[in-house]
Amino acid sequence: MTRHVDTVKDAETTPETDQPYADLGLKSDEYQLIREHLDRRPTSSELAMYSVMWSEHCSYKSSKVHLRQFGEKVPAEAKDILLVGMGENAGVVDVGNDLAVTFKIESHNHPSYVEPYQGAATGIGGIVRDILTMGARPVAVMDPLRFGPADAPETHRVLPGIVAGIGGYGNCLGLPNIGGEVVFDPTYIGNPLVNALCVGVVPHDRIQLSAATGPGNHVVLFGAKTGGDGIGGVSVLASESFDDGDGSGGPNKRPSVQVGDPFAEKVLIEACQELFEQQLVVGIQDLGGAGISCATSEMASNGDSGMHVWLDRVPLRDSTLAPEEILMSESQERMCAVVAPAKLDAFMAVCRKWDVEAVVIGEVNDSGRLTIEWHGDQIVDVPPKTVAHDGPVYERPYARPIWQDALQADAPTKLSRPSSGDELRETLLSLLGSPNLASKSWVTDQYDRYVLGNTVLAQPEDSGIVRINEDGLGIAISTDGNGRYGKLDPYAGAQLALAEAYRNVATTGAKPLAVTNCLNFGSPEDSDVMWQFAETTRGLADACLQLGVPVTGGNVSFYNQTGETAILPTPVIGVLGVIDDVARRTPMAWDADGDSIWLLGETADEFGGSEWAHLRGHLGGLPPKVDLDRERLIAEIAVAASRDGLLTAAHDVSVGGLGVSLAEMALRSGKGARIFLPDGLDPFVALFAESAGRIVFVVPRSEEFRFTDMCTARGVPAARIGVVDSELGGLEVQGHFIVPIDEMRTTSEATFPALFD
Amino acid sequence: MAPIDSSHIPPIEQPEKPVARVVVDVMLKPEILDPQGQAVLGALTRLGHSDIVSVRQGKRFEILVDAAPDAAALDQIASTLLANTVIEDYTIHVEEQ
Amino acid sequence: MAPIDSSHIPPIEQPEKPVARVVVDVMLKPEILDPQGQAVLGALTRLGHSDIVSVRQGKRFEILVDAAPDAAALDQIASTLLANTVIEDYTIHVEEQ
Amino acid sequence: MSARIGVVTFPGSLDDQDAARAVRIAGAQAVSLWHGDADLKGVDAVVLPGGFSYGDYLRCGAIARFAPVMQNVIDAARGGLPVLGICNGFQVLCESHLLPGALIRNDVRKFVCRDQLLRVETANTAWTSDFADGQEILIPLKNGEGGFVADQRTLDQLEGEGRVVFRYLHDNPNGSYRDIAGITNDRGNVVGLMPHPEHAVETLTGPSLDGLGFFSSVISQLVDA
Ligand SMILES: Nc1ncnc2c1ncn2[C@@H]1O[C@H](COP(=O)(O)OP(=O)(O)O)[C@@H](O)[C@H]1O
Ligand SMILES: [Mg+2]
Repeated sequence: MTRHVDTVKDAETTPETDQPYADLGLKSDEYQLIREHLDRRPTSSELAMYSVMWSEHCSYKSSKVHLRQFGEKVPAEAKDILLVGMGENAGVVDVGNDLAVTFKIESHNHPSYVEPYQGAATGIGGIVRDILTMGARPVAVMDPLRFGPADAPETHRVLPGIVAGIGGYGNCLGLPNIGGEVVFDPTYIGNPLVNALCVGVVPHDRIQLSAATGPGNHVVLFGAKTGGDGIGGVSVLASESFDDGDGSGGPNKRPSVQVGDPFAEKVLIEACQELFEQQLVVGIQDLGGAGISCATSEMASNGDSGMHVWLDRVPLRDSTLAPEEILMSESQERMCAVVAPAKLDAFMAVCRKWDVEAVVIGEVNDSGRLTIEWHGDQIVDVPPKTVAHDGPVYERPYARPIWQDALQADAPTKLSRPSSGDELRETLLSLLGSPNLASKSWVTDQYDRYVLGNTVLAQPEDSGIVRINEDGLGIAISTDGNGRYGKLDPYAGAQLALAEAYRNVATTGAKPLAVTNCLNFGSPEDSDVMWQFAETTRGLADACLQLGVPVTGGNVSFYNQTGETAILPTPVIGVLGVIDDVARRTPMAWDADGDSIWLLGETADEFGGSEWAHLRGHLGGLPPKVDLDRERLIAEIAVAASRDGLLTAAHDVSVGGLGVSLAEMALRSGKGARIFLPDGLDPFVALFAESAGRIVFVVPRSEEFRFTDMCTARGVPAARIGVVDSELGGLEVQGHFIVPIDEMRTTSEATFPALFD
Repeated sequence: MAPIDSSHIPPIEQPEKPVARVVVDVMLKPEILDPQGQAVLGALTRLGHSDIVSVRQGKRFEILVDAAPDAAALDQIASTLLANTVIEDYTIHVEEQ
Repeated sequence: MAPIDSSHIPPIEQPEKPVARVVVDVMLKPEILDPQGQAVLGALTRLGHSDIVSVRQGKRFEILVDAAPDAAALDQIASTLLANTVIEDYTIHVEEQ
Repeated sequence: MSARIGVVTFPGSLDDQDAARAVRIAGAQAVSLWHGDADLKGVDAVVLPGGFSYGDYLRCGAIARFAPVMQNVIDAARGGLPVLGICNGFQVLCESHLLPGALIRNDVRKFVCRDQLLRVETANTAWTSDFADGQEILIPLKNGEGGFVADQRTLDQLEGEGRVVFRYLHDNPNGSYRDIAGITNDRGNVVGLMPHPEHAVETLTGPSLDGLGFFSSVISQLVDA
């Protein structure tokens, strides 16, 4: 079997050769653009690089024009806290004490559909490397997930594997899982969402960037060997250059699934920590999508330099790989670093200590070009910026869907509402047992939340909190995203998602600082979907500006649909907060008898997109009203009251309404409470409406004056709605019903085991 | 002595003589990364077994059947339950008893 | 072209044809409960395969050796590393290539 | 001078820093020991921490057993050095034959992380002397392969010699025979258990302070000795 490699010389001498650009997903004008950049036809290796780097996933060609808003509508607060902004692997936020925090969410939706366990596992692996790349030590992960109906066979095929994969990889890395989401909706049935968040901590002076600078510096590839993982369509190229008579080996056998090796990643993390500590790298980049193509072109482009790579030096797991495939391979657990010659020996010594394979594959130069050779032949010679940053940009057409008005007009007013005490009680129990609200411990008990010994709050608390230094400095993170609200009004839906994550962080006593996001949508070539996307980004950017929390980075996942049906527009928003002393975090469980229960904010008759309507198969109307000024004020109260020691517990009110929030507090604490609903409000609305901008606070009697003063000063309505009473053994809604804690617990905890065991 | 929870004591199996023993071997496809095999190879190398060039780790199922085994049914079991054919290959051997 | 420190360049892997393929099968001893085998059996029973009376799950190692395999060395590898003889039995098959 | 307690780090160890923190909180000095370094640095006791040594591929603890540091740990343990194996450390102790039996995949076939109630069956070991016989303690449990198994004779012998140190209460999380959560060797200096005492040493991060008793036990024995 002989293999002819398409060289730069070949490309110059055979300009007319037909190239399978369409099979690689490139449009003919994109192919023409490549020819213009190069002033000749691309070699097959160059074509491979451009095709993946210009894919939607890597180039953001459909979303870029909308994402720009995050860089334009920047809140004033950003300049005080953002050490590294959007555009790097992950944003870096100053949290004081010479420490910074970096966090990001990424999607691994499609791989997790194909092979749930490995898809989800490698999703965790990928986001952890993004955080590692910034010079940080990863300290926690979270996993926002979306599935089809809980009782659908398809959900049973994917959910257990996805959960096991997230646990299998994250647990083995020794990263506590401190939160996430499990949401069910029919639109996700053929397209589950697996989003993964990682957060890391880095001292200011150790922040790393992914720029290749310093001519003469080495380019080192380290970590796992390169195999034929995830090279998909690029095999077309490789097969064209094969004299592939016997059909054995070669591209047709390339795996479509990437298998993760968490142990390899764990030692990579430890090795990188030592490299950073000893200051042995000039620049560093993880290998994720588009593998070596991405890492080399981005680093050279970021460093405004040139780079030469000897591709045949890449350690291979499969010796039959063609150069195009090596360039594209998405094999996991690999990193690429730029290292000064004087530090190379020390670099290699660290890698040897951790048994991490490391090889010099290239050198930085000042040619301004990325050149790659393969056994002496030049196969790539490109300006790196044209690959990494100057891809095509599309203004995809978008328009408000014709069905949007009808959807908004179809408010859930015709559904019959419970009114008697028994009916209200049954409604509460049915919500507590519904898959979206039931106890998620079947899932979260598969995740290690203790490892590293710094987890102060984890699920089911409003946000996860980890301690990040010996003085008790901590960070809080929450993710949220209600696709049903997004469908009813994507602008408001994005703002509600942000508001909820922001509120959750504040509820635990942390000051919200910064935002990351993962935007999960259907096809950008559908003008309805594109409108949802445009509205979402506009809503999110406006809300971030108003709440004073900058977007630090994120990820876009398009083409999430089952056949022609797009998923609900699902922005998953992560908010990071800081708390100066984790000992004052506010938990959700109330404790002392006699403490007062207060509700801040206002409740309106808002059921559009609610869980109650969802359980009746209804989606229509408008989502809850957004009031960002109110959100800001109640967050201020949550943080200030925690700082002043006025609170024993707090919990935000969102999906399922006040009734569900109170039940969750009772379940968490094991103690009951007596609740008195305000006069003049329909008890059903009081208990189950999903109005935003509300938090339940639990305040000792002795602190009530100070607490109410705080609310009055900010003009936030506050109502005393109950008192903790362990004698009751349950939640009593005075004048309506009482429900024992045991009954609520059985209902809440039975759902997942009944579905998935 | 502490009370013993007998549910954790394995039952003494008294099977009737089964008709056939079926062995299903499941191995990762050759192109799929095998971190377990790699780990074993690493350990063997550290222990000085330098002549071992590759190790792959898979699963072995021993199944006892008390009716004449049905090849099609076995293949279906192997391909849908025992092996994940996205990443694994399998082979089936039947030994009549 | 840049000077190359050859110590950092990987050897081009030219796998010589290995001399032998060794298969080691490892199964839990019969008296040890096998939760994975039980789970498979349970699933098969639910799927209606009532003629399957027992399933046990073990491990299979496929090892390539590029020297004549040494029976004593292989036995040592199997008994100390591949199997935990406190709970597992093993068998070794050598296939010369 | 305070006691010096070594904590071994294998590649893939995860709870080594936590074990070291627990040692410090209990008032001893934590000394880190590296798997590739045979030297025990003259420590007074050793903790083999939780994690996934070498990825826990093959069998948990099977590869770590051959690490250079382990030969000295094994010899010293046979000579009476107090050794505590937590989770993966327990698995390493069984694989090394310092403790009988083995740990297999949980009968529920899932990783289980939860707060677990245990009964301390004997205070007569180096790591439990500060507890009372029969005392109930609450500490985190988190493992995928925590099912303790051994043949009937071994189990009877462990029971008969009072070497079952911890038993799961209420709900056996992993199918361990006879609800066994931890055991000791015949001298009582080597103890292994699946749950994690090092995660129950601070109110802020653990469900109780019950884990401190493990470390205070060994420290008071070292002081008395
Ligand atoms: N929804 C988004 N909002 C803000 N920034 C985004 C978004 N999506 C992507 N980005 C930013 O674009 C850059 C490239 O994203 P991505 O390709 O996901 O990074 P990586 O190459 O590290 O995987 C990153 O800085 C990322 O944070
Ligand atoms: Mg990246």
